[in-house]
Amino acid sequence: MPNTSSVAAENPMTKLPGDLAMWVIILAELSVFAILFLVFAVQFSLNEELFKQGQALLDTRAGLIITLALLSASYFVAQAVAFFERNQPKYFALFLLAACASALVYVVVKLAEYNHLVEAGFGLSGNKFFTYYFLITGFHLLHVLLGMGILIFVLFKRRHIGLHGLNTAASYWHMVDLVWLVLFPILYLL
Amino acid sequence: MKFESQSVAKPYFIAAIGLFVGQILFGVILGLQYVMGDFLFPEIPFNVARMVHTNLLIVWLLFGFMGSAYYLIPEESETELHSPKLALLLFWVFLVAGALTIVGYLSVPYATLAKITGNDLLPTMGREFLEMPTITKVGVVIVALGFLYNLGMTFLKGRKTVISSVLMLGLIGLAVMFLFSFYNPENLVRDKFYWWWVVHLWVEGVWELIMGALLAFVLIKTTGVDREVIEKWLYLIIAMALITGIIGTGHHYFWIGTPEYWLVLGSVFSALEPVPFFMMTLFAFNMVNKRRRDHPNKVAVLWAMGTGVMAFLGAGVWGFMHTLSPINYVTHGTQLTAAHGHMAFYGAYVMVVLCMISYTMPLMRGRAAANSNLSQVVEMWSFWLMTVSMVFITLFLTAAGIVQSYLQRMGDSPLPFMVVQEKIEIFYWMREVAGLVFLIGLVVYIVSFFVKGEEATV
Amino acid sequence: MKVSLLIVWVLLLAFTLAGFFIAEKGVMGQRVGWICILLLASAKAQLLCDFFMSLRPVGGYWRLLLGAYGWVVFLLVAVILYV
Amino acid sequence: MNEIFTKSMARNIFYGGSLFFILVFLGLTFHTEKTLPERDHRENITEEVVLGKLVWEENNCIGCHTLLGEGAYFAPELGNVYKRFGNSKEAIKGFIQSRPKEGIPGRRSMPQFDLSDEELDAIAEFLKWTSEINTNDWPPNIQG
Repeated sequence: MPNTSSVAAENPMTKLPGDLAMWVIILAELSVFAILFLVFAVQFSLNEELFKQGQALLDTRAGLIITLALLSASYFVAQAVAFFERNQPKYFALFLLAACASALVYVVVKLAEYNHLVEAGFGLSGNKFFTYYFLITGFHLLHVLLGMGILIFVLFKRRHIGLHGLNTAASYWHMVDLVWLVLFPILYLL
Repeated sequence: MKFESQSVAKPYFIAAIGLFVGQILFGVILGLQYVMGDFLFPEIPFNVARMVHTNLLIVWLLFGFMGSAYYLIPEESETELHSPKLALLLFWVFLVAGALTIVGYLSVPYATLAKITGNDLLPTMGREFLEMPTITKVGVVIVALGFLYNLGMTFLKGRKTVISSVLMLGLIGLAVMFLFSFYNPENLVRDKFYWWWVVHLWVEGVWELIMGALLAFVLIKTTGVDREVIEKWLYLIIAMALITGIIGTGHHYFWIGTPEYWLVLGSVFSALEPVPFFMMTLFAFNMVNKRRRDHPNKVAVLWAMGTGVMAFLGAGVWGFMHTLSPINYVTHGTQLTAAHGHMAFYGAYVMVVLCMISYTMPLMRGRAAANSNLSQVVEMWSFWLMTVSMVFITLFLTAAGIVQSYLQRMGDSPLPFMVVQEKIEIFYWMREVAGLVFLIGLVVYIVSFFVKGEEATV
Repeated sequence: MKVSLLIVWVLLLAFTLAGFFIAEKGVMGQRVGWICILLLASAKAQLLCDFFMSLRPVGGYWRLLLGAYGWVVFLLVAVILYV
Repeated sequence: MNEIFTKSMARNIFYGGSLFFILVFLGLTFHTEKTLPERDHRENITEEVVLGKLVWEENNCIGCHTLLGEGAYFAPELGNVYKRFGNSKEAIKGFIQSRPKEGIPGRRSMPQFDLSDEELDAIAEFLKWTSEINTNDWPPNIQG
């Protein structure tokens, strides 16, 4: 990026929002998901029939709702950070709660989807497509839950952790959201 | 040495080196049995020699960890050890128990040993690496409890640093995971499942905490780099170790009867297990580059950098080589596993313990900072002899493993195991030669302790 | 409230819906929709670093790294699936 | 440097990340335990199989052989030996019984363990049960 300010050009790391330690973790997490997606893609091309059948059974509307919910959650988090910077704690709290509520929509929809599939007789073992489906989405769901935990932690400890900590938490949340945006087309739409 | 009680580490280190010699002698015997099948048969059959080889490794590393901890915790806590007497008592208990066990292995058939020690009451024997009689296992637990109590009291009354906290956490984890060695279900699949909780979660889990803490300690002491910086690295390294390593256990759950999803989980997470080891390499080199002073104990710094590199090669690269399930399908249980095991153990754990010994021994023997230049040069020779020969052992076993996988597992007409073994004999001979060089390196290492001279200065 | 963030959000939602309907309803073929969503993800990866992180330009290295990283993965997936 | 990479953050990631993955691992363990009965055929674990496992352990067979790929690499894989010996327990027993006490000159040889008939039956039964575990199609072929 040639048009960055000269300060950033001198030392790019100083402009990184949040803690560098978190960015190392974000890269690691993205790598895990990237490998999972690659494995999924390889298996897809090896068992095309089976995977297409499995995919047909997924509810794409649920995937859409989740996508919208997560994008909104990210927006709320970003807005909350902005409010924090401008010293408006009330709005900050409100938007962080809104982010959690959006995330909760995801959790509810996902669990309903799981419930539906389990009732239809699919699980972690058995059908290969659903093994991957449950592994990847389940792993992502756990990340969302962890992300919600972090957001709530930040909400209660906002005075203690400050902008630096808040940016760190926000970076993690955006990573979780980003993963879903890749996951959604690969698993549902394709 | 800041505190008198730290010197309790000395007998631990001496015992560790003694047992190390035993381990390597049996390693050489094993290597010879690979090419001369009847060597020492039936007096010391292969299985007995191997048991001695692997169990000695574990026991001497434990001695090394304990000695390191007895040295490190008081220094970090800035207080005397809670009870040096208890530490000495436990030393003798552990040494005698260990020696008796080895004598038991060598003097009576294993089945007899099982009968004598009452294995029928609580069968825990006869599983790889956990062959010791149940009563020895109980002894290990008692020693570990006393050891943790002693260190815990020291830790609690003194200054709490990140390094000492991480070391304590690693040691507690080590003791806790060992408890699973008492759990031996009648169902082989479940037996194997929980057996890995000891083996994998040791060497690819909590031991990495110990290794990280010891390495960080030596680096702080020898480079003078800001503690704050080193501690951040340490946290990040062990975070990566556990994040990848815990689910990484799954790479042992491919073919033992556990569900298919472990093929994916084990592959993905264990593929990332090299990351913490790579960070350790970066860590060691970075800190040495940023050093604020030149420490006269150059050989300790050499060991520290060596362990960073070799751990990454052995555990990281050689582990990654056969950790993906489609590859592991053909390489599982071949000489490739042996290759990985040798270099990983040497690079990660042997070298870090030798690094601690190298740093602390001169201090415990009354020097201000380091041994004489000549002694250090001799020790550096041993470093290169052992390290290079280990690289060659690994390369020869890797070649053997690849050929074995190909002949026995691939192709249209796979050959029987014993036929393949004859075809790869040449690699075993070369490995044996490399093993002898390693033994020479070890002898040189011991000689270095007896080389006198003026203490080295920067 | 930062209006710029609001705009970005609305655009992302609209883009998602558009991509979804293109893919689902077969308006322009599945792959086009799919690529729309992947583009979205890539945009998001970049946004992760600047827009969403308070519109503050981030150092070139990290942005480049993350963007390139995302693209390499997407390309690999696409190559494996369609070649 | 201090501002962009803090020690407390690294510590939080260590504790948080470890706890997270420990919980995931425990969850997976629970699920594995639930699905294992379909794969290990535990209904076939008779008294004899249990005794066989004990005989296996008390003679330290793992010190030379691999079993499902784990163990020493000095002697053949035994997870599928029942099948390799033509689905015959007698062949397994016969092999164990016929090992020469003093070994074979110049070659590797299995020791003579002097097992009783009961123990021989048990170990054969144990190896038969082992060969029936669903191991995701491992080993790749009959040679193990």
